Amino acid sequence: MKKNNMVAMILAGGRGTRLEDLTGKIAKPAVHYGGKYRIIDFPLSNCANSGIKIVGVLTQYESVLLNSYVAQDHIWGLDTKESGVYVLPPREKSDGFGLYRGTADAITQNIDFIDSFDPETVLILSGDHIYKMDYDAMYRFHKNNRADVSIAVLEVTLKEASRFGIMNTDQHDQIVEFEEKPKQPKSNLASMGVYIFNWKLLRKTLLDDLTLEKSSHDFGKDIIPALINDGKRLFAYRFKGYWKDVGTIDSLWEANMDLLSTRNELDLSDPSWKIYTQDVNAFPQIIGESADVKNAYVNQGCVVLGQVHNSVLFTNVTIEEGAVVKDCVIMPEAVIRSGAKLERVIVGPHSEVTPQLSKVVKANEPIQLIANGGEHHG
Amino acid sequence: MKKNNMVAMILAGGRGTRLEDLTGKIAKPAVHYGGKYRIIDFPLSNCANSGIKIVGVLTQYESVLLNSYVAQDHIWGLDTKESGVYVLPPREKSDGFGLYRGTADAITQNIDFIDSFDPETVLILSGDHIYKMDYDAMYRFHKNNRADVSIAVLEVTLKEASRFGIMNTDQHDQIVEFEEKPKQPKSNLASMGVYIFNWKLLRKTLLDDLTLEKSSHDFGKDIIPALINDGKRLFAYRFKGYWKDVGTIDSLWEANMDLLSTRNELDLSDPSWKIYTQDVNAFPQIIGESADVKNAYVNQGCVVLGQVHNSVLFTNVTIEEGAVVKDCVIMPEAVIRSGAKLERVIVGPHSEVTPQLSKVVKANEPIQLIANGGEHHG
Amino acid sequence: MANALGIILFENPSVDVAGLTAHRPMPALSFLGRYRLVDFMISNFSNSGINHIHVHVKEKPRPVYEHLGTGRHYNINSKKGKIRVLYGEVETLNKVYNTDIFSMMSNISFLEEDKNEYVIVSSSYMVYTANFEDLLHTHIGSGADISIISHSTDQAKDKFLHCDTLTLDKDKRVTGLGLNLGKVKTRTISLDTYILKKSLLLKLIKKGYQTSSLYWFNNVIRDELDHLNIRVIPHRGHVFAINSLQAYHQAHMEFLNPVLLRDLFNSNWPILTRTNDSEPTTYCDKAIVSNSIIANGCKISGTVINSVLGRGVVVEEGAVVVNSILLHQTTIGPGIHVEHVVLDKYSSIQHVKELKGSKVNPLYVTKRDSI
Amino acid sequence: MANALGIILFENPSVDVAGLTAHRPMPALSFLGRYRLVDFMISNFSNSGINHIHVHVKEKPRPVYEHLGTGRHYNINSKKGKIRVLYGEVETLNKVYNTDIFSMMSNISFLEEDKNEYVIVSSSYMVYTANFEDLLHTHIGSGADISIISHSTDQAKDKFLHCDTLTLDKDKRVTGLGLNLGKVKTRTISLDTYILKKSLLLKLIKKGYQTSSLYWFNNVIRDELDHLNIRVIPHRGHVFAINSLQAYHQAHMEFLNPVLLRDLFNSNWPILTRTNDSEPTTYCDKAIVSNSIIANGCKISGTVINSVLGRGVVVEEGAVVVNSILLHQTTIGPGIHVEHVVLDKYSSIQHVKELKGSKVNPLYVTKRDSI
Repeated sequence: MKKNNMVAMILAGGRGTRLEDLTGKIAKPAVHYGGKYRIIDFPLSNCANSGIKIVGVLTQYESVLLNSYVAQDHIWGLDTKESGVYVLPPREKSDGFGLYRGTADAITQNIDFIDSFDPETVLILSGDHIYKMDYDAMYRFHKNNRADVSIAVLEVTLKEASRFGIMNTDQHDQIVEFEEKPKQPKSNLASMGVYIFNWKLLRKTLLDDLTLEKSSHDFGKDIIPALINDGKRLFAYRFKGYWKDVGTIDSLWEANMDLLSTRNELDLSDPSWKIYTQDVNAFPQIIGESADVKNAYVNQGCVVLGQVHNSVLFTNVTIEEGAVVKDCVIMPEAVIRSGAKLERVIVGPHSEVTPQLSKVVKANEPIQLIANGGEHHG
Repeated sequence: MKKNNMVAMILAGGRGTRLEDLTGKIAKPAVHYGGKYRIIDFPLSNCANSGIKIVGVLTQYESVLLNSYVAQDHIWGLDTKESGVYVLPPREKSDGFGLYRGTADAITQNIDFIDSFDPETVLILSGDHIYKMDYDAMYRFHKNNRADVSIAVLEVTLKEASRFGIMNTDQHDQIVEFEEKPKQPKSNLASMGVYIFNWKLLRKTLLDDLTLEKSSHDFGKDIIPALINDGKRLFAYRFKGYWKDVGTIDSLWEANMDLLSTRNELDLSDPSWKIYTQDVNAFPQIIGESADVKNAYVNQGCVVLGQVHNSVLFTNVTIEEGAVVKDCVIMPEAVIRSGAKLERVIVGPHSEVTPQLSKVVKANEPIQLIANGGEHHG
Repeated sequence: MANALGIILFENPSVDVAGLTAHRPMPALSFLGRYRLVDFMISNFSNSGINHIHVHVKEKPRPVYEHLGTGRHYNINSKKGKIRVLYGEVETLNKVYNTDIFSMMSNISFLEEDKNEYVIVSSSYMVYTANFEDLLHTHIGSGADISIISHSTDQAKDKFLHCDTLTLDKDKRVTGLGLNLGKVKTRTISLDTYILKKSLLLKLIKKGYQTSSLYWFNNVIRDELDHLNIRVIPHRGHVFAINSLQAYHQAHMEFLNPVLLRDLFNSNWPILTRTNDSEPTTYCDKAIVSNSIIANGCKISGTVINSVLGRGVVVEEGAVVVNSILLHQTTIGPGIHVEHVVLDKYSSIQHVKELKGSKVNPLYVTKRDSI
Repeated sequence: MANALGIILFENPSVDVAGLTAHRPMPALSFLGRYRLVDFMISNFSNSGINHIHVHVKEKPRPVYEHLGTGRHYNINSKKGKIRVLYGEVETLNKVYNTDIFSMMSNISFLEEDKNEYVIVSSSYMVYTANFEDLLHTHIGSGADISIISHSTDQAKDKFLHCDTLTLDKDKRVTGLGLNLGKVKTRTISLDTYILKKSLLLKLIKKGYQTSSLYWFNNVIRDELDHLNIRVIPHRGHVFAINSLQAYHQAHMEFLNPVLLRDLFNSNWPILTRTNDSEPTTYCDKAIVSNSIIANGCKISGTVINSVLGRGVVVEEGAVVVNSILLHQTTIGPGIHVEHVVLDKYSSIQHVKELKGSKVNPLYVTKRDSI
């Protein structure tokens, strides 16, 4: 088999319990975002746009929908002869069924998979971050530094830094220390959970880690510190641009609202770095005579007959005449009935909001969720 | 979502332990057959050729290779907007990890999957049988009989009948009794494990069966008898043509040898019912000056410089000058070195046969296996 | 699965949507913001279980090839089925000889090799939805040699101009084939869609080709009215014949009727098309949009009324767009007013302050134009 | 990933592979049983990380469109990359005006919109393997304006006839561009492959188009020899110029050399093509096959020596095939002897007992012929 430069492995096993009912039936990376996308479209489109051919997706919890979604590798053009998106749930072994016990363990359990492509480097990604990034540029950085490991970092404020894994670096951005959520951060370079490893080294490190009883088998907690201790060459790759972790209802709402901002940093309109997603049957959006649509981000298939201000409407949403939607995120196939009034609410997919379910959330209160529909295949 | 007539579910969880080292690393439906195919190409190609759009593949044991193979739905043209091959391994549930406890249980655990397509009928198939069959013709038979269940049957000899599940039918081919491996068979209609069920009825029957403590959750043993007892309309659909279950090394060898027979009933050359399989990189086959190839079935990528009689050579096999291969099945990427002599042997994928490994098996002895290579992705 | 091959012929020379069809063949013509005309007929075929389709292209085949691709987005299984674009196997000495009969004749081996018993011969400029599996059953049941799908209208003075009209006897047998010159209100219009056996089509093509090298398929049909049992199957539902710029504009304006839209965009009968991976559309703070159909990827800061916008259209602040069709990637600059205008792809209005056509004569702005 | 657009131009009129190129454009010509000529250059591009490719087609584009498809089988990511078949956007008054310069000129917007800094301009009739990522680095390092990939041969009397020859000064700068008329043994042959900046290509196209409407790209290059720094990059390895029936036959015969085969079919440099889902080939009891290259789906009951068989070829009992090329779906009837023959697709030899050409004049049997 021809040598692939870099195999990407996406950790997509998060339960996302803080996303409440939105993830009752689906895994977090499959959550809808931005009018037409799912979160995992971002790392997958980044891979496609960066020229990566092989992507493994490590899934875990209740993931039929996620598994079958990412298996449609043609969405990201990853269905060529020698490319593919491979779904890798935990496997039945001769000693029974395993679960992934940590981010590193998920890779360890798939060493055979990675080996079969004989890659020089492996790219580790997370399935639930929203950002656009050229992994090929990071790969060139990795090669130019003759690095063993490169870790993408984001410059955060020192205040925020205590929420992240922080890289302390020398003047060449070589990493000298890693601190997980430090109380007194010495640097503002936060790990984005995006790593390039030389595969031979990672493979050995993972197998060593497997034997350590006290290890939590986690990249941040175990693997990275071990490699720093071993004197390996780890470099921080500074990422500039929009990056968002959408772990809560509030941050999911915020990330959607960011698209309405005049300084929309994510810029999904750039034709040279498109984000690809499933092509759902939908007619063009229809804005009726009675509609009032302002400061909104609206996807195809929507029928808007009511008022929509400062909101994001996903595929095939219906806003009936007389409905009022303000500061809301309305997910696919939802129907807002005539007379319903919503403010600062996320409406889940396939939900129906009658006037009785109207909900107006005050500016200083947490965003609320209405979810009375289900998720569907296809 | 648009109504699909029929969703196909392929039971592909067999361990195939009787296939020895051939299945050490792969599931039985992924075993190679016929020079270029894998066994599961047959039900999948039949589905594509019968106009079926949604196929679920129920996998279980060590199935990364099988999972990633069938997920390449473009192989069978099943990658259109509204079609797909969905890999369905057992899932983590809130009450921990499940395994499929029987053929029926595998379907029961995926009721939500089938429901999401809202099908009228469900087609149940096995992943390890070699045959060409038009499931659309069987569907029309099912509709014309206003059947609740249709079961494809093969006419076997009464002697063979005791090895099969046997359908006893009336003059209209309505099934009046089902007997699993009867000692005194009353009929020669053997079940092929191919069923069409009206989904509403099957759904209810599966859920009822789930509550029965003594049930083995098996179609043949539990579901079919229960439906007959309930007075439902079950019909036997008579299949004519080649059909083979390749559960053992001997039957796998035989099935390959059948392709060399002058009355090759399977006929893989019919352009109107092609069997589709992965397109592996290979040049055309090269037959050298010293070669002697007779009565052979040879796939692209082979380089034959030695003697090959009455044998099947798979993709990218090399037969060196001076090697002698007779009555053999040589799987992909294997190399038969100069001076090696093989007779009545199956050589596993990526194996290397040196003269020291020569093996000549007598006509009345069981076929032997040489497998010292491994299976690869892609 | 219907046992029929679907054929989409190219339109005869009377069909001319001004500059729009100078830049691309009819099947690739943009429609309703996100579709191309051919999507409607191919969706009809695909939804009817027809997965072998021939699309004949008169000239400039590239956009048709690129739009149709493997047929994946039309639910055509690329292993079992095939959308074949047929173009220019044999060159004509003069364009006038490039008739639909000639095109079928020079690609006759693809027709002969097809395994289906029936063919449905259609055209991409006739926009309607129809279940051809049902129509095929009706055809077979009727005993006719050829069925023509027809549409009765009492607006023949304004619509379906230059379309073929049918004269019928009491038994719905076709006795005459004429042309709608807009003089009579009530007409039975031919939808240029014929159902017949493939073997009969092969005979008719060869006969027509021998009769005259200027013959079109409807000429052949007219010659056979006395010899064959040719009947109509009336079509229920909306039909649009996109055979002029006015008809193109008029069809878009009619689509702005929500009832009609609901009829046509029925979730059991999807109109399938190729995706462009455009982002959703952005409505800015000052946007005023009413009674309009909008594709993805637009940025609207101005006013849009009774209009249809293609992908990636930009309407800047203070601009006013009324009764217009803006094809994809067009821009209306700040403060500019356009009315009854059809803007071809990539064109940009930045300098003229006002641009107005009329209902009868919509104004066409050519591809990549900047005014 | 190489920062270059790959362009495959069509061949100039001196290239003529007898009947084979009358039935199909050069890129779609069958080669070595299972390939088409264009597979080699597209594999070169794809394996070099080039995923934007323009293929210009002179006539009959259908087989090229169908063979290239979405580019999936060439490992081209269809979302990020694109193989674009460029054909007939603007019609020529006369075929003689349809030069490669004209074709690029009439598709100039696709070239202008491309984001790559460099272009690699090539042709499909030159068969060789090359890593264009490396060649591009060499080009950039050399400081040349244009690099021409060249091949030195001492068999110029027999091979590369009518190909462009290059005269070089001591520094490998190209000082002259001629034609190989087979009079001199040792020659530096141009592989019709040029590496340059896209901005320069755009200038040259426009300049050439203005200079003469009969200009081809190599005419433009010749005019610039004094003005631009045009150098060669020598190519190591085998090269076949498929510009006549004799050259086509000769190249196949040379491929029967196992050493050459191993060189070309290197697993690190796959030659990619579209699969046809054919079954493996069946060798019957009486088959005698030696020194031959055989595609899938054949049924061989007779004798095949020093020959190349395409997909689905049938050689019946007692038939003898020597030094021949049988394209796909051809049949050699029982007892028939063919030698130095090139059989086009679907043809069948059933009645003549013997059919012989020679090495210099191989016999060509046309598509679908039955003799």
